[in-house]
Amino acid sequence: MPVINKLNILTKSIWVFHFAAAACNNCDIEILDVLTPRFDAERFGIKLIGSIKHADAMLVSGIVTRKTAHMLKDIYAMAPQPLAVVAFGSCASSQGMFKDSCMRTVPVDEIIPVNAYIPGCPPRPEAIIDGVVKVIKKLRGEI
Amino acid sequence: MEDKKREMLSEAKSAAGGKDKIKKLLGEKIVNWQEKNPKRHYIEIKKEHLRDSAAVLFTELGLRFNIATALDNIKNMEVLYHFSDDTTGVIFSLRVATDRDGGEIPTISDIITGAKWIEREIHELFGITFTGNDNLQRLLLDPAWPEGVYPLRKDYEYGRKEELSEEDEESLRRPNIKIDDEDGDKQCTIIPIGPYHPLQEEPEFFELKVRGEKVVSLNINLGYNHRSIEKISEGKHWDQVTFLVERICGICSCSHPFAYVLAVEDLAGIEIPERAKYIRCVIAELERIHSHLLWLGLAGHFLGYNTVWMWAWKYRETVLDLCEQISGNRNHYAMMKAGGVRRDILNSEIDDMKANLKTIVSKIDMFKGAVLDDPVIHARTKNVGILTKEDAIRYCVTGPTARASGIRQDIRKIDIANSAYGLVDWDMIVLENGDVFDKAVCRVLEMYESVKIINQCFDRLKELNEGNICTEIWDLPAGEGIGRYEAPRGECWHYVKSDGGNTPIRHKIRAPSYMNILSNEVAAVGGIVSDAAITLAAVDPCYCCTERMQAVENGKIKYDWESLIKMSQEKTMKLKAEQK
Amino acid sequence: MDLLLPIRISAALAVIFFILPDKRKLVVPAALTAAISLFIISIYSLFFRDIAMSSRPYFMADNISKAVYFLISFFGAIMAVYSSGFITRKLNRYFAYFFLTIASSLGVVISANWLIFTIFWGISGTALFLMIQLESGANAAAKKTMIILGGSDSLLILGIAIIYYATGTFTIGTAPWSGLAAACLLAAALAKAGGMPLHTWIPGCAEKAPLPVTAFIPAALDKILGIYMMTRLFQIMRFPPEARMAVMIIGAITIICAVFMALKQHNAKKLLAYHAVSQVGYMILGIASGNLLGLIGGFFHMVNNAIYKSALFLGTGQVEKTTGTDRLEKLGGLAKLLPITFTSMLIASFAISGIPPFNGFYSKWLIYQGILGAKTAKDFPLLTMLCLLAALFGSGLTLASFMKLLHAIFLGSSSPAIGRIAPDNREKFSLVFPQITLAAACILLGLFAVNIFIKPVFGSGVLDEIRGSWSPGTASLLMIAGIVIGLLLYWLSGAKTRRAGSFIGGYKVAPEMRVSGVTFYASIENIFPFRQIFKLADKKIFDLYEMTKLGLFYIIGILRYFHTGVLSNYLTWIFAGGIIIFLAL
Amino acid sequence: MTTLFHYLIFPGLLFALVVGMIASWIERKVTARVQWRVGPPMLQPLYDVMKLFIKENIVPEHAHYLTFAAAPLISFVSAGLAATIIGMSIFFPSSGFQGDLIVVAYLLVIPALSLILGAAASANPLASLGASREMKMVLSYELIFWIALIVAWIKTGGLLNLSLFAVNGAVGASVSGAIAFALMLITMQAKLGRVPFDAAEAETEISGGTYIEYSGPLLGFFKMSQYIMLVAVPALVSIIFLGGASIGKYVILLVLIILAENTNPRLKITQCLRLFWFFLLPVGLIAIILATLGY
Repeated sequence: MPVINKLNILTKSIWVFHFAAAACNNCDIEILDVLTPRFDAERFGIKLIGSIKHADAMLVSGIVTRKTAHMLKDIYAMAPQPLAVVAFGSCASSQGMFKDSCMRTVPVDEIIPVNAYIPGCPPRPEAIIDGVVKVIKKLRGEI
Repeated sequence: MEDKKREMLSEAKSAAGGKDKIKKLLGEKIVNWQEKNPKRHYIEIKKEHLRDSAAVLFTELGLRFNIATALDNIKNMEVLYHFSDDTTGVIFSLRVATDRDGGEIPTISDIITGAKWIEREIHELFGITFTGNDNLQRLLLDPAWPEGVYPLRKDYEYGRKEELSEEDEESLRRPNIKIDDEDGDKQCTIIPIGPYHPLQEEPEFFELKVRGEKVVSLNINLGYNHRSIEKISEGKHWDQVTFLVERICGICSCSHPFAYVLAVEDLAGIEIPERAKYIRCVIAELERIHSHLLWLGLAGHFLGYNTVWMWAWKYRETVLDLCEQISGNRNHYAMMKAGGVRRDILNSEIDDMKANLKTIVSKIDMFKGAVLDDPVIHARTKNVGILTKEDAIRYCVTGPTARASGIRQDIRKIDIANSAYGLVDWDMIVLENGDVFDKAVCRVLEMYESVKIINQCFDRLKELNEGNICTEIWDLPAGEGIGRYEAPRGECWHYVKSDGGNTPIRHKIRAPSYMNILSNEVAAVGGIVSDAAITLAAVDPCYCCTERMQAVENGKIKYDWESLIKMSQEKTMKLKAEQK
Repeated sequence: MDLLLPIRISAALAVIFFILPDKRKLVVPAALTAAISLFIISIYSLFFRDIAMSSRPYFMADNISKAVYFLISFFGAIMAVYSSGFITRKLNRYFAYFFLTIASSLGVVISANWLIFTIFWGISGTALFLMIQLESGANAAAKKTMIILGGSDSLLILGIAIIYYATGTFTIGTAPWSGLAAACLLAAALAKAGGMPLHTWIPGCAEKAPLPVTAFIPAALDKILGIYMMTRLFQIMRFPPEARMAVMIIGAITIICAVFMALKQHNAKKLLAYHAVSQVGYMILGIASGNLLGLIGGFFHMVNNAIYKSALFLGTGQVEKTTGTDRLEKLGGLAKLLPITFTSMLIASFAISGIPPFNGFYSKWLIYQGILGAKTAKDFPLLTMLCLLAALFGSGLTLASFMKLLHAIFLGSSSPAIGRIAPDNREKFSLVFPQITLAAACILLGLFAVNIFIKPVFGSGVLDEIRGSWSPGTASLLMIAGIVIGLLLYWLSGAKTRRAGSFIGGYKVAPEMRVSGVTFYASIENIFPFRQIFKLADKKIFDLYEMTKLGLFYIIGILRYFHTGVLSNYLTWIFAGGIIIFLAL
Repeated sequence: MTTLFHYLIFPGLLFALVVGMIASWIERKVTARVQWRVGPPMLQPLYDVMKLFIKENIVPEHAHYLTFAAAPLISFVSAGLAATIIGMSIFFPSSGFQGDLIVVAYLLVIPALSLILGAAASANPLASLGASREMKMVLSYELIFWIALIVAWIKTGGLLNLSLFAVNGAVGASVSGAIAFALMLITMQAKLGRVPFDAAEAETEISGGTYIEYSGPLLGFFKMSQYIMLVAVPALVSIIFLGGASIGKYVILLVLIILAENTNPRLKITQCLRLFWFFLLPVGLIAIILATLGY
């Protein structure tokens, strides 16, 4: 019998695993940028971690290709629940300019369920923080 | 100005000298010599003579192998082997033809180690076999890709997708690795680094074969990022391609368009206005500073020195602000345009920007002092991951990776058409040892040069009137063009071929990392796993560059930028609605 | 019925088994019955009879003797059970030598006379030789064992002769200090126990001899005998500080060198054998320190070592029986297949590494205190402290090599070869029961060291030496309470458990990515001085036996040079010799 | 019952955990300030642990379940026991027993040990590599740890009782004591697995190494034992070398740890071995010699 709303704690400490499917690097760099002094996401308890087993949120950037689709599935399967999946950037949200690539490019939500989309090419750090805040609100049931 | 002209003249002369030498050495083998302009030569030879000719150019004359470009001419296949003279900036391209189906060309990868990957790549994308190369495994495509389907051939329709069955996908789950028991290396183990690993922001798979912790050999697997940009590009209008190549790589989002527009201008043979030249250099050098700071920070992060990471990225923000001030975006600046630049810089803002730039210099000073004199950093990086000069030449590496190994090579010094590098004063940074430390030093010192260049450009810009920033190109003739630019990581290479239509019919892109990453095969071996990790990072690898997308769209634009955003918004709304 | 009875019985058993035909169905039950009854008789005669041995002048039984006596009988029973499940060939001969060993060992510990002591001592060595030889291909190892032990026996006799010369009696009792005698007797004890530099027969023996033999004799009995003798020696002679210091240094060197050799072994049995050597160093340090705590610690460590080392060997035997190999690189991930073996080896590994609250920790804890209060601490403070450092650091190195062993055999990803093991090769009762017993002993002795060992053997008076004591029982209870709280927390959190793949970066783990334990410490081995030293050690430069052999062959080679076989040459030599003798006279 | 209270509440598990969380927050906050950032809120370590306890627990397919699951718990309770003994000697000096110093020193090895076993049991090659590194790390610093202790013993005439050190005065005040104290500081950094001695965890080389497979509550237990260690180890050092522990001394040691952490890159495991065995060992031996000579 949970005394407190479990998910409430989750919003105070979010460890993020970064999955770059096939990205152009800019999303990835902006994700790192959010951690650095100007934006300092650690204020909100956000931390970037190296193993999916520690993750509370998975940021997927870039377009999913033939070679990365199965890994996305596997890594998602081995992540501890509850896990928030965020499709990051235009490619991950829709297919961006790679819709007709022969590498069977698909957006993230066709592979795994996605909780939030952050559009932009790349999304600005402010947009990232805004997105994360909205995810938090959603988890708390405020949206 | 007089000096510059004389210099250019003497350069042209020595270029002519190189030309004569090649003519003499190749002699009978030359079928046809096409001189597009004094800096671009296309030499047609028979494929039987390829190995001899490559040996002459590479071994005897000491030219650097850039890349090979395969062309599907429908009636036959052609492969261009590009060689660059790094003292004069002249490019000699050997043109070899072969049959379309079952075409075979002798390998040159035993003469030029740096050609290993491109032969594998052409084999899988075009179906040309390189006789004598015993490793023609797939490089970019996955093992489950159907046999005999070559995505870059003209008969592969735009928009066609190869579906992946469940069994095929299952077969991809196990990495394709093995240890040769014949070596008697029962004690060896494969330590996987990647594809998803905190060391790299992008998926990449390094198999480190280790004994204990010592790295015995290294195998690099590519292709996770392969999005087929070269194909997509063949379907886009010349102007749209600029935006496409910008999205090859976020960090080189100025270098790729820069090289691309240079290629188009080379094809068209035009000169751009002087003001545009300076603006190009300003944005490109700003990108270099931000890229080097980014690398410095990440290198610190990889070494476990997070303070360096945080500090470097803090100061990088200032550079990004400048970029935003000039282009309106932190990355993906969209400044380049064939014929000039897209946006002007306001002369009134220049002083302000110069003041901001000045603050960066003092920060670089701090890094130079604090980081490069740290004994623990010395212990971690000196004599680690050494790439000797011989190996650097063998692997044809470029950029800081080459310059740290003692090779004098910088495209900004030799291929200066349509950019301002010939008009300003700066130095090339060359170091000797080729270890991780020298690569770091090289990057730190280059930032000073970049600041120097930007400041001079700003000064000249102030003397010029605003407005004249672009020469409009109305028609592109049929032909070929090569453009290259010294990206922060090294030489960024674009080749375009036109049939006079609205789209390129072939667009070959080679990013610097393509050559640099391969050199890890030698540099990362011999140390322990920790050494290998920092060595892998030291070439400043950029996989999204390495595994370009291919893109052709049969002349039709399917999406423009705004519609993409709109689409993703619509999709989000739709999903939201579905969820409710 | 007194303490001599079990000796007589087991000697008789030895003869009987020698005559019995080699039929498994006959020998195994007989041996089991015999060994267990022998154990019961021993206990009966130890605890339930008045065992004042005053009527027998040549024998004695003080508390130390009795403790050792009990231990030997205990091991006899345990090992008989294990051997019955392990040994397949020449069972009758095996058990004949087995009981001979028990008889002689029991004899050693209760003899009060140097002559009888020597006879039993010699018999035990010979029995070992015979047992090793049972295995085909172990001849060289057996010979080496025989030569080292036999050679040291001659030193023993020399030492006894000196004592007899000084005291005029063969009775084991107080003797005046004699450096030579002490050295000779110590050498004999060291050779038996396996102290450096006379340890080299143990690794060879462990590699080649049948496993229960190694587990029983070099790992347990010979340690017990050697250290027992050493304890007696330090009781009967008043060692000057210099001599104590020298012995302690031998102990310290033994600890460090042997454990370094163990670190790099690729063979489970050899690794254990080097630890068998290394642990002797602790006992030597404790006993030689001259401090009562040290003495208790050293003696207790001997008991503990016999228990956990046998447990480790028996576990390795189980692994070998199951997989057919003892090469570490071929093993891995066996924990699921051999859960009991894994658990007992885990406990024994913790015990040998001195992890509280297991028994090894308690004895080491006593030894450290003993060294700190050693009699040499005043005269040689620096050397004493370095000995302490060796002991402390050796403990860390021991832990390291056992982590390697556990990882290589039981943990990590499983080796491809291991999937194909027939189910009847899994854990059998006869192999598992001894392991469980020994592991349980590790825990019990660790938790109740004071009650079941120190008080009965050394009397409750010694505890006054210690002001307040480490109570492993309480500590364990607390830790269990902590674990209960932890589990409660876990349960309250309502976390679900799910099995999923390993994360190595997206792909599935391939068999090629197996990190075997073999190269665990390759980066230590490759550091500058170690690499060179290990290389020399591989060439057996530090092996006294091999070096002597080499020197001997060299001298023989020179002699052979003269020994040409030509008659006239010999005549010339004889003639020349005659002249020299003549001149000398 | 009192013993149980001491172990579970004060100064054992709960108390050490709370202090450890505060220390961890200070660590992260100071780190952030050094890096021009704001840093996490004060309750962040608590949130982290609570969060981990509501997460799912993932056990790798080929892992040995029992070892994998038991390791974090053992780590937690033994770190707690060490903290209890140390805390008792601070708050209830009369309760100590002879030789508790050695007991504590050995108990403090167990968290590292269970980490190694847990990592080895997870059947992950990167974790195995991490386990091997962790073990080498233990080997490296244990040697110097014991040397520093031996110097302290020589200076105090073989004191084995933690509570007596406070009476005896600061060991670190003499020449040899100061050297030993300096060695102990380095050892402390390594024992806590902080940069530059975090090769076993090395997030950017082997993705978290020893911790890579742990998730949810099990990782939570490891986190908690880390917090406890962050209290226990500096407190022990303070008792032995600074003549007793106090908040001021503890904070000084903590700040030293944080500063060292933020001004150094990670050392390679071979460099750690060389540093401890070939540079610090001679220094330590000199300290021992000086101590026996009475300096």
